[in-house]
Amino acid sequence: MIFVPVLVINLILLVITILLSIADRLLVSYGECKITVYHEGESKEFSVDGGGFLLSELTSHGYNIPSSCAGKASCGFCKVQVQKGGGQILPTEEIFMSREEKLSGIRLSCQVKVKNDIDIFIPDFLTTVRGIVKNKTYDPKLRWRFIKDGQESFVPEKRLIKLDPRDETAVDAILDEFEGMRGSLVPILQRINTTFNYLPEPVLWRTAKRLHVPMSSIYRLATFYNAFSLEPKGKNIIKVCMGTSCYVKGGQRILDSMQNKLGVEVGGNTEDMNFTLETVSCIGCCGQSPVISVNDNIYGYFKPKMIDEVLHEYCKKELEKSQS
Amino acid sequence: MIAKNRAFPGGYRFKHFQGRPQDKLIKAAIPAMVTIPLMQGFGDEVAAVVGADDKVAAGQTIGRDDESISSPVHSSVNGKVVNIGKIDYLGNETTAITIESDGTEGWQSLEGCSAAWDNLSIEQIEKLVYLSGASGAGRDGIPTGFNSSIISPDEVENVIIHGVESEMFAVSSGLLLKDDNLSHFAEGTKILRKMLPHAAFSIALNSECKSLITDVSGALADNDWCDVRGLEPRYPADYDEVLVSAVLGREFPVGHLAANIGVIVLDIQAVLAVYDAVVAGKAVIERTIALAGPGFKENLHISARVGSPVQHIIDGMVKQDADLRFLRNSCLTGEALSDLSMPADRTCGAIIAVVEGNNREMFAFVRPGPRKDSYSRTFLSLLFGSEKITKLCETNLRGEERPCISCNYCVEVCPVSLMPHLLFRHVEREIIDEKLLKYGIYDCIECNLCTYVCPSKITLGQWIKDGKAKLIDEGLPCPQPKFALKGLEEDEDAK
Amino acid sequence: MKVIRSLLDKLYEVPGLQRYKPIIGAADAILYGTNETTHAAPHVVDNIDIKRYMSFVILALLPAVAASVYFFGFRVIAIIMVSYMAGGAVEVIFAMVGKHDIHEGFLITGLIFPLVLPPTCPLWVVAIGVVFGTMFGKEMFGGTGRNIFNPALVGRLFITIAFPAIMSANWQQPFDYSLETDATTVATPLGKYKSTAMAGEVNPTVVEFKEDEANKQVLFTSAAAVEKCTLNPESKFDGVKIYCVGNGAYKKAAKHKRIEESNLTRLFSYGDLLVGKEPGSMGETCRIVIILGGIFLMFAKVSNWRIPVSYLGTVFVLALVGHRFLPQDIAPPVFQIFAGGLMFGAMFMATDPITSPFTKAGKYCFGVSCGVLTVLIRSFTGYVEGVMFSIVIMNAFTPLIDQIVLMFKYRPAKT
Amino acid sequence: MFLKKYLGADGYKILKLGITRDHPIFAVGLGICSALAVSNTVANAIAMGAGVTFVLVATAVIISSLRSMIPQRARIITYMITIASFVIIVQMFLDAFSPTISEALGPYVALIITNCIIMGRAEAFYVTNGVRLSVIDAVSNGIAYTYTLVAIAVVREILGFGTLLGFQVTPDGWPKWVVMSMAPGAFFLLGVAIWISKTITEGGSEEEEE
Amino acid sequence: MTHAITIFIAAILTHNIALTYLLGMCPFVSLSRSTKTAFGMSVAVIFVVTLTAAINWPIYHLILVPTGSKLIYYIVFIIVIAATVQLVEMIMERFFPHLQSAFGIFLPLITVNCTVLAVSVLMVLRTYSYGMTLVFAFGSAVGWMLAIMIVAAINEKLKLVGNVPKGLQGAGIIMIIAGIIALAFLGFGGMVDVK
Repeated sequence: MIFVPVLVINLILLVITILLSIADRLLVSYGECKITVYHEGESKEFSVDGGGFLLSELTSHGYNIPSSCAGKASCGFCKVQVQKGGGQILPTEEIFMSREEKLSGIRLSCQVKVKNDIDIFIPDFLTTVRGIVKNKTYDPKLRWRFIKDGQESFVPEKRLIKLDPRDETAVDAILDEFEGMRGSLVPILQRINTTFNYLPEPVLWRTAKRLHVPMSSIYRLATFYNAFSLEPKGKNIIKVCMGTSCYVKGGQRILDSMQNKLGVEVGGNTEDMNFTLETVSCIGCCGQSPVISVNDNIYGYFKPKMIDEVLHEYCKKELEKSQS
Repeated sequence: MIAKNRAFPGGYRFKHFQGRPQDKLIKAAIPAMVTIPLMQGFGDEVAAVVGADDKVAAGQTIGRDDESISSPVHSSVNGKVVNIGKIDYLGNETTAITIESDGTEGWQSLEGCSAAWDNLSIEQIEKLVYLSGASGAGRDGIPTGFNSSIISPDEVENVIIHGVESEMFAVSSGLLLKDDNLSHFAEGTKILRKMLPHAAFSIALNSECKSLITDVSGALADNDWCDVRGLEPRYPADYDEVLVSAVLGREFPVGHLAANIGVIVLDIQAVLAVYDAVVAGKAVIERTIALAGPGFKENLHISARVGSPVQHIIDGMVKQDADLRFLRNSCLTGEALSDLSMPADRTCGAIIAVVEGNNREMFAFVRPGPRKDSYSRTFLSLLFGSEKITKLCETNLRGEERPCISCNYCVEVCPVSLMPHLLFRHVEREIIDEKLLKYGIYDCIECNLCTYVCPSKITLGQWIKDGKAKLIDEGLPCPQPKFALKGLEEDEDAK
Repeated sequence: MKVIRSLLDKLYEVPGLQRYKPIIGAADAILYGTNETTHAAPHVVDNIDIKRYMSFVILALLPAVAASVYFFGFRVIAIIMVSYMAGGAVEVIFAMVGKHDIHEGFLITGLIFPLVLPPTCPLWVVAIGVVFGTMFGKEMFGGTGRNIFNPALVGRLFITIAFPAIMSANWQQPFDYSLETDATTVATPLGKYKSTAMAGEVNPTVVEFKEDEANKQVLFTSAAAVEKCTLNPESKFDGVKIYCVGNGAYKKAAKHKRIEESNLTRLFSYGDLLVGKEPGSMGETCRIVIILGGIFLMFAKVSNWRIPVSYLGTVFVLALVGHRFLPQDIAPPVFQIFAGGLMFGAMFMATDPITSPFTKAGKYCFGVSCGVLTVLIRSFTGYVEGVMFSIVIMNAFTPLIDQIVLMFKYRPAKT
Repeated sequence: MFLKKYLGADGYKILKLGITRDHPIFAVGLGICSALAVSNTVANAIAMGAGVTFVLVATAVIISSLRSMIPQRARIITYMITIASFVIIVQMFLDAFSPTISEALGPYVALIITNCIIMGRAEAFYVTNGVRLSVIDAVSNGIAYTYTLVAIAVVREILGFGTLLGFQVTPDGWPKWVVMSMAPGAFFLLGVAIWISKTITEGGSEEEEE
Repeated sequence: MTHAITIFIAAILTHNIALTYLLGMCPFVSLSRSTKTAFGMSVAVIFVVTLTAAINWPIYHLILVPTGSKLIYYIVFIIVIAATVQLVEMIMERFFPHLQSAFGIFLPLITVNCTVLAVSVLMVLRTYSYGMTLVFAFGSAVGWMLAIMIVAAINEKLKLVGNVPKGLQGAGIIMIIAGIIALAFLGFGGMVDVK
């Protein structure tokens, strides 16, 4: 008779599953919705099936919205300006917003459900991301604030765009390799990054020219992925996580002592070019916070006193490498 | 004619403080040197029209700017300009003209003045009022055709003339309206009426001086455009914000001036100055200044030339053996005068000398305190209402700063029905957002009464002021009132 | 005096005593006042300060203390001393660790707390109660002015629940010097009423005695009730025990021919209640000085009249209505107001500005709710007294009440 | 130190941190309900602690070994069914061997299902880690939970009943602190325990910095 | 009728699910930071608790008892609760978008709230009839709301006035506040009794 309960439970599960799937069909359908995106001075329209979240729809249509918590409203990165059709701001979003942002209709795209036609404006990555990188300060409230009128806004510095002939051949080699392949921009950048240890601006201009891609989209990718850097980098890249949970558990203290130990500011390289110190908003190990990563190795439950140990380890490796 | 009292919420009655000025007026000697700031009270800084080493006469215009909203300033003595330069005056850097006096008493009268002012045209009267500097009185000035206020004379709907001595130390209206001055005041009011023909006049006087009210209403008996009323001398009854709502029952435009709704608020000295200007052609070169507070040997009023150094005015009147703090105009909102060589300008109404209470008092808090004033009724002083036992007045903090205990004294005394402790708590904890706006932080008129009564010695007034500044930093300025405002474009143009 | 002054000045300098600075500072401030002056406008400030504010509460309490010493002997002084010492120690420790001044609020907690205790309360229980109250009710929230609950009541509540046997069983009969009797242990008026009302009929219209009803009990709560009751001339009242509330009912009943004096018991008289000859907590028995003290506080603007008036008014109205319909459960109004700790609670504890709403409407709401809860707990629960429960519960509700009142007061204007 | 040898460095670290710094109740604030409700006597606390530890370990084994097969959408439901099944086993075990404790625990055994510790660990750790580490983590969390419960229960039982594991430990005249056996006592003790533990851990980390 | 009133009052005052049974503490600690979220959460809890109790009672009495599978009622209850919450969320989103934005966002958090399961389990343990179950479920949820609203308002006040020691901030002080409130609520003891 032990089977009766098993039978019953399976029956109930079945009924519930059927009910849920019927409900899924009948209830959560909003028909086709039109999303209009204004970005970098251009507007683009596309249609999606309603019911999903804005973040996923945007991502699947080629807009890279930074998000590190994958839609749980806990990182607060995926901000877009919803101009029409986003509905009321939710209490879960409010904690990430400053007052001005709330007023100007900024929303977390992971919390906006697509139920009708939506007009959104995606703020320019170049100004915002670079602005953040430039400021190099971490403030959960400020981190996505728009640059206000009158404040100093980001102006790309005019630099000499000149390519070393030696580098030119290297770049051309990479570009030749990917000749004719579509959607190969990211792999190309990866290759460049590994070759030069960073993305030198002249190289990027060359790439843009050869691939007939606007420089702005290269910049967007270059600034979006943490793996890329526009500045020269050290051989080992130390990233201190400043995501919410790491920050709460003492990320700032780690960062401070790291800065003292290495004698560099965030974003700087040590003199011997061995280390680059960076901050990162989340490396997806919130369970082990506070976390730092060196290259691809993650050090969880990190404490300031562990710094020496880790640094020595990498110094030794570098030494061995140079000796061999 | 005597309208009934209207009340405002809260407020506090300061009764019988030691050092209240007597109804006695003396004349100060002509100072050897006067410094006349080119910005005095209302309006913009004016340009000097005399140069160094020029000879000037008392009453001669030495600074004037017809373009911006301002009123001219005059030399207050006969003598010679010795210097035109910047001075640090009341926290602002201001140009000032220093004049060396030759000691003579006389003054130069304005052209076109006439005892028979009825025969003068409105333009002539306006010119006299403007040129005399009387137009710079009050917070908004007296509107004339000469850009002397943010609104034009036609737009004035109400004029409030107040003589409510609500502060513990203020110039006595009884003294200002003594003898001849009463008729001068009545004449002055009529002149103003002629200048501002569309305006209704209200005169608010201390409701406790019944005889004064009867006298004034008698002097203005047959004029139906003017009503005289008594107002309980509760502090801050003489604030524009309070007067407008208490006397007229109109809503005050928060964050703006009374003139923006067509109301001009003047004090008695301003009306007398108008009379002097039109009838006698005398510019504003003299002020009646109260010497108040326990730091003076004798508390009386002194008539001094505008621009006299404070040191000169109080010379010989001050108690020598005490550590004193000199205040300008008010104990509650006035600035402390750190430099006594600074001049007393034409907005100066009182110089107050209070004793620095930096000595300890044995068992201070258990003393019955028949001479200790308090809003709470925990001191025996409340039993002694007579003039004979006056309340002490010194700068001792009388207690330590403590956390707020929500005793609600600040709420009870607030003349604009705010909750100062609530605002303070938000500002203290850096919660600067719409909540403060909702709780009406911009309604605060900064009368500092909440700080006065607070048993926990929290400087509520200062916190609220800080809160306003922080709100503006956050991009939340004062919301515009819902009713139409006057004179705003002119104001902006002037800027 | 100069000796003390120079001694204090020297103490500040001693390096070893730096940790005890709060104590020295407190002594200094009490003895000599302050020499600080105002920094900015207003240059002159009111003479009231927290010390005087708080000392007025103590002043208002002193008659009650004197009355309790008179009625319960010098043990009261010992209890008060223990309360001050134990609670003061907690206060000092927190001040030293938190490096802040010793705040004056404790002066009140230390005095109010013993006054709401039964006179027989053991000293160690007093110490536990006051330590708990000061620590959990006040210091954990940050000290005076920052607490949510009335610390004295939290302490009293804790020991009431923790030691029910000690706290609610032994009530000492106040010394009645005219009778020269020794201290005896009896029930409080509220307790007497509750037990008598539960056991028999209350204000019956007809009293009949039947053979099978042995030990029948009847309770009259007023002279009018005695009047109304048809004392059946045929019935005998030998076996019926008749209890009366107050002198009026007693006299009326005594006059009746058929009621024997031996059957008649007066539970208490209102006069005794008012003067303090009925048992109860130490400070709350002598109602007349409490009322005077309370009025004194209201006059001095230290406490606000809104809460006591609405509190007592609500109890009165509810008891008036309730007693009409449920005399078994709800005691008569005048008795309710004068019995137990209601007067003391309404005058001295509910009015605490820190733990009661600061909005006017909130104050009324607080008072009315306290009244409702008091009548509810007194009448329908296992507890005889409900004042402290109701005040602590309403302390908890205070922030919510204030929030709701502010929400209505500052409602965005409709456009 | 032999623990370190057996568990490996990472396992030892997880075990240590789970008991000290990442304490489920103090640091993360999980599982407070049952920590409050069943800590009135030591026996109940031990039974509950053992039950929770058992469910934790069993869930850790199941979830971490099946982690690649669990569909993303049905994650929570899977956890719940898994946990609930083991809770039923615990309930049956208690019913059979100690009916008194089972009665005392009442519905709280069933509520192990919604105990945030298990759900939280499953979501945060077991789905991403292997069986070995998951089990270590489960044990460490179970131990942390149990010792906290027992510590609170010791105080509550001694003060509230004058006994320890049912044996009288206080002198005869000892007045029982009735409040300690009721809900408020639990709240106060847990509050103080959180305070103490946070002060200690914060003090500790500050020392480390220096 | 009187019985229903008794159960209702008991569930709110004398046998409050948060203050006496100490249930639903995790959201109690985390969501009592602001009255707005506390209100949204507690309204959602009231709805879900009543609804799930209403669904679970017939399932228990009409399916599980007759088939002799009482043993697995925990599993069934928890599944039903999870499914109901999901279903409610969908329905709300479709038909009441305003409600969804105010309360719906709290629904996913409720699945693991022990109040919901506890009410269903208690209804079985206490053998309530259907009507009594509804009253009990509603009353329990209202009692929980009462408790969390009080604590949330106190927390907001503490934000303005409090100066809580560092280690006690957060969960610690909420425990102390809840303890004092529970202490005071003991005053209602003996008012009504539940079997």
